[in-house]
Amino acid sequence: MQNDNEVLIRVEDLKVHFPIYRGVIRRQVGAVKAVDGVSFSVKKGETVGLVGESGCGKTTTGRAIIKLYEPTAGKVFFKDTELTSLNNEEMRHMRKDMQMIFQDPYASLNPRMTLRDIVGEPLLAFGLASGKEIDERVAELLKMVRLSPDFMLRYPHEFSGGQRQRIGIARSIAMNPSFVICDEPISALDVSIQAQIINLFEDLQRDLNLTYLFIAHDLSMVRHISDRVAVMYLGIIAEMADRNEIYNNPLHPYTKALLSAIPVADPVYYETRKRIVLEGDVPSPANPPSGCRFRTRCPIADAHCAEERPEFREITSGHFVACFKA
Amino acid sequence: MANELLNVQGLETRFKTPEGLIHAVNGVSFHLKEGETLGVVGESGCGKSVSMLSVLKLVPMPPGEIVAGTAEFKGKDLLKMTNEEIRQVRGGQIAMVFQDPMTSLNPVMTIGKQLEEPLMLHLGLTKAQVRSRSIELLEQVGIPRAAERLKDYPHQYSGGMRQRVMIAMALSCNPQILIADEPTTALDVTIQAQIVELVIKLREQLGMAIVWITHDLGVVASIAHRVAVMYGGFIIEEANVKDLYKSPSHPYTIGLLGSLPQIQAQTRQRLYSIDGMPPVLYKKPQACPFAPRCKWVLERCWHENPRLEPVGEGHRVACWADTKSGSER
Amino acid sequence: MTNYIIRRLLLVPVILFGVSVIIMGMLQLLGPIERSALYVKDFPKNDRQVDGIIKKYALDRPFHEQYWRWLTGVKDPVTGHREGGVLYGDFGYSRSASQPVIDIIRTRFPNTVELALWTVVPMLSIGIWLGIKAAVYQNTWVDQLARMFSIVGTSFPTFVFGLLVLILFYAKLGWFMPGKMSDWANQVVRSPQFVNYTKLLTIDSLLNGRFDIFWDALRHMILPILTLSYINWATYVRVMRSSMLETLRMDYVTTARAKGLTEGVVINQHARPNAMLPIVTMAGMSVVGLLGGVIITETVFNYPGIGKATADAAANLDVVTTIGMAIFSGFILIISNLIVDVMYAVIDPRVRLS
Amino acid sequence: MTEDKIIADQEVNRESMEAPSGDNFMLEEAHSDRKITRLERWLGPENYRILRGLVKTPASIIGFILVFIFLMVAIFAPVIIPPVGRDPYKMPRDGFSGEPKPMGAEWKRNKPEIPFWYKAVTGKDKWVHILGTAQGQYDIFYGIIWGTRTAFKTGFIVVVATVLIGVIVGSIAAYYGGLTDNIIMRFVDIFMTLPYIMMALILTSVLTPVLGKSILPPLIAMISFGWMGYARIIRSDILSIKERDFVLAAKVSGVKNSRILFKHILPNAIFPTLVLASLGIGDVVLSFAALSFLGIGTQEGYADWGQILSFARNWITSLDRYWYIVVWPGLTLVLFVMGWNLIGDAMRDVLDPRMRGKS
Repeated sequence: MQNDNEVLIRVEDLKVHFPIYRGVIRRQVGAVKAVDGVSFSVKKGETVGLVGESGCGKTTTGRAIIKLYEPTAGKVFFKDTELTSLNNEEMRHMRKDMQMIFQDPYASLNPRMTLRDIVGEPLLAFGLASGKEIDERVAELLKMVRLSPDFMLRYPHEFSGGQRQRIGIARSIAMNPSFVICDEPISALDVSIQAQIINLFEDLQRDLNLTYLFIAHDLSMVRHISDRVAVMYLGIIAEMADRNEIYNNPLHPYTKALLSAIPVADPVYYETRKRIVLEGDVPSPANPPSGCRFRTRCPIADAHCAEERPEFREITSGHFVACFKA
Repeated sequence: MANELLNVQGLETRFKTPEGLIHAVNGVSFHLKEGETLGVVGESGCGKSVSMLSVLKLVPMPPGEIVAGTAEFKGKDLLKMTNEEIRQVRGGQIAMVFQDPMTSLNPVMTIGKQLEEPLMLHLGLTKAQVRSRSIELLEQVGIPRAAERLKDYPHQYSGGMRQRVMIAMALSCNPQILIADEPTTALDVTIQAQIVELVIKLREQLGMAIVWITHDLGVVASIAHRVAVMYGGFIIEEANVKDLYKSPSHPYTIGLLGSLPQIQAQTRQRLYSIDGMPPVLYKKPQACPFAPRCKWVLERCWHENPRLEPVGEGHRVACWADTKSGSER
Repeated sequence: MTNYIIRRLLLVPVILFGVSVIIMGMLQLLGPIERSALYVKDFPKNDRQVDGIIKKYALDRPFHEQYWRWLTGVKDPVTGHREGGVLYGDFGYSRSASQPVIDIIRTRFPNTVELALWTVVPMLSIGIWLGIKAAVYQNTWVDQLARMFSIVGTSFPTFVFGLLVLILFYAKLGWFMPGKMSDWANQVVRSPQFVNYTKLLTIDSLLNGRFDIFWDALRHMILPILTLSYINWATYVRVMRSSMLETLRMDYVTTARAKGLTEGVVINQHARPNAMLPIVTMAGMSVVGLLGGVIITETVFNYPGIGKATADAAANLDVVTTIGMAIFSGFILIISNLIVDVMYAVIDPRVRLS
Repeated sequence: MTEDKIIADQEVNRESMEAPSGDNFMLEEAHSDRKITRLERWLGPENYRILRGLVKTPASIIGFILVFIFLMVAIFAPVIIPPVGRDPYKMPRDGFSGEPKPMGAEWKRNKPEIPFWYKAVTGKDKWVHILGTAQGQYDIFYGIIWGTRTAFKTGFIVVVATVLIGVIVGSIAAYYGGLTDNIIMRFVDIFMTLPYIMMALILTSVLTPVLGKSILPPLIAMISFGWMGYARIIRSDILSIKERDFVLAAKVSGVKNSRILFKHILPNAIFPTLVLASLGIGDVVLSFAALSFLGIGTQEGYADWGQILSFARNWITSLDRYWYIVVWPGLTLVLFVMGWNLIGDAMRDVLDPRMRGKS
């Protein structure tokens, strides 16, 4: 699949700002710059991991791509279509081909609908099947996510978190999409269930030739599943590279700190590891620092970092970094 | 053993819910030595938090109920103590830090006021002493401008800062045991690293024993001396941290470790996964609770619940099967 | 917080405007001729008079003109004398009470305030206390009793309760009586020796050193106070109980217990201040409840407050008076809501410091 | 220790695990051990929990029994005491004297027919005023029995109308959001600022000259000032449901907006409102009785509980003798309202947010 270099999704300078209203007459006084200039592309058949801590804008990026949030600026190309200029009905049709899996398996299924209705809903929405056909397709989809078709007439609350996430996955692949955004799909699950779901993702990718944008905060899982990884910090991408490259040769100080903070399930590892512990907290996206976003916590920042915003540039082939020192 | 601080035997706790009785803890036994850090690992609902809350009788009763067991702290059974006696222990000799720093501090009380409560209660300090000690504590956990920040309310602190305050509060009376109930779960990775680092530093300074409850095998590896793995309300394996990660012997522990991706691996390997799901304990398990998910399962596993048996130096496992050979032990 | 208070203050005229528009809007259901009768002291005798009134108050004009005249009144071109004009304190003339509406408010409002003040204090303290006890001793007999009391209380219509206590304490036992004061006391109060400091009889009588009058006033007020209180007790017990139960489940309460604090400190210093927050919000609502309550209570006990005036006016279809009362109580409510909001901000640092 | 060594160690561990590695077996068992009934399937977990919570507590069962008894009385009113004259809601009067007649006094004029149960229960051949008469010789027993119908009628009409208005207004505000929402909700705020009873009183007194003295003016007044609460609840429920992931998921699935509203949002948002509203009947009846008690609304002699009670206002000094004018209709009203409140209290417990997600 690496040979196929066709770009499926291209995001160009995407910005999503949420206005803040304050004061006596509820004037807009500013904006939460949740996503503030993000560019990347996803090739057909690959998995791109998007990692970052809470509030870094990774979920917002995912939702803006599929237009659950209206982007403030920037462009998103899916195949040859520019998405931000589409109207609702046009976008609705695009969703046959691009799908999303949500974080919370308890909240993402309508409690009043049966599995058949939930999984079959996309088919119904596009008028592609009816009656018996839906039943057959739903049974097939349930088997694909390793759930028994006998569950078809049951309701979501009869299932555990892992099973519900499978239901959500079945729904997302119902229309045979080529692109699926996985928004922290395993972070609400127990450790022993996470591996099941990750394996399922891999199986489905192989069988259905899917392309994933895999959003998560768990770096080790992201590395495991992704071909390329983008690290987000405070609304921007700090670094993006091939999975091994970014882990073996991190260039951005934030990536380095993040990597050293990963808890590794090996006590021996800690005897030798030198940790980089970052000081302080992530600043508020409503009032981000000038220049480089990371400079307030960066161990190597200098005056220049406060003045100018570092460009997101390609250092070596396919390895992008937004840092002056790299 | 002379330096044994806490010795819990046969602890059982259950909850009444509208759906029926939940058997959260079904006979948990462990001990804790002075200055030692015990990691308690398990998935949600395995009973790890409830066991520790039970030890301090902090389980809400009702609906909770401690049915059986003893918890000897320096020779005295905590579970048999009167409310007044155990109150003296809480916060003074055994302190706790909770999972969610956002909800664990009283929103309408200043940080200073919340910090000074245990100081006045357990140490009986004067106003001036309390204040200087509070500032000292906040500085110790790395909160800048500590004197000013005493006047602030919790919502003016970030999540990581609040967890530092919680730790400061817990350590204020120099407890012998610190029970940390998933203290980093609600935090981001970089903040989690800060907190873990802080606790390791304070542990060296103060020498208290720690019980660190978590579902994250990585965090435990970085901080614990000894690890107990829980499943279905039981401890199913217990060992020195290096032994546990090097030669896990219970199928569940093996599965858990195998389901984590290897950070060093340069090529993608398929993850090992445990099938099925953790049990919901409406009935007290009479057989091995892991049997339905176990790949080594034997006939015996379906009828009899294995007890923790030693398999090596300080390494105990509750399993009928020998995972090395696949046959019965 | 200053910003917050300013915002709330700026809302006051907006709400007052809305309230007055709604009330005036209801009048549009009547025809101009019927409405013309509402504006004057004496019922118009002939068509010319009626026409004159309609012209004067623009009653046949669009709503906004009528509304404006109603707000500002009409200046007589010859004498320069202003007639009407709510903004100038002229709420019209009450036919049912044979005096200007503003005078009814002036003379009767202190009586209602006195009643309300005597009600609020025991109502709040007992309700909150009982609610906390019920929550702390959840599912014990204390809790069951408090819940039963709260359900029975909320189910008892004010007037049924009032009539029942009248049967018992007045008609049967003769301990307490309806009205405001006995005739002999009325004579004393009207005499020049008696100084009205606050217009609140219970307080004035004490200030004048007349304990007999104080006792008389109390005997008249106890039944209405009881009637007004019990239904609010019931509500407060319920709200306080559920709020306290919720608070007791919070993580910070467990933290407080884990610190080794005594149960008393945990409940009184950690749980209660948080559990009180919804009660403060409710206090604003119970002012609404009280105003509704006094209409019925004062009627049952024949107590001369604005509630009884409103009820009498409504029964006589005296719309001018009822509207005057509505505008006035709308004003009271807006002010009390404002106070409640500010109080909330003071108690909750999350609001205060944002 | 080098990295290579660590990896080697882990590979050693891996070898000891000879069991098949990580394929997903088909999951044949659902999570829940409980038997899940068809009713639960149909209602969904949340609503089922509400329903179950309702019938479980003894208090709510007493409530249901009380309401059921009143319902039976309303349905069988003509059997219990046959109507007199053309309008059954007009209480028959036994003369025009002001003084109330005591309980058990003989009924002389305008008697109803004797129903089958009468002789067996009372042992008498002729009608007596079982519960006495009010001022103006209105029979209290007749008023209470037929007043039950009035109660259900007023309660039902007002609740249906207010819920309808509330749901429409609330949904519009929630659906359009922004400025529309802001304007509508400020309007609701203003309506809510006004004391309900007082506004109902005023509107009734404005409407009475237009529509005449009947049941209509108080009904309209109560509807006009009673819908705001429902509008608020449904709006906030819709808004919270709208943000739930399953609504976003439906949107991502390409579901059309109208279907999202009617299939995903409304069914999940409306149930609490409907249940709470149906329990509002008690409050409506109470307010209606209060208006009647204050002497506005229905014409004199209309069979409603508040009106019978209002007669007592003229006999306050001799209530020790005429206690039955207060006690019987008062008790009826209290029991009726309490029936609904008992159900409502249980309902509030189950609907309480802190109870949510506990099952």
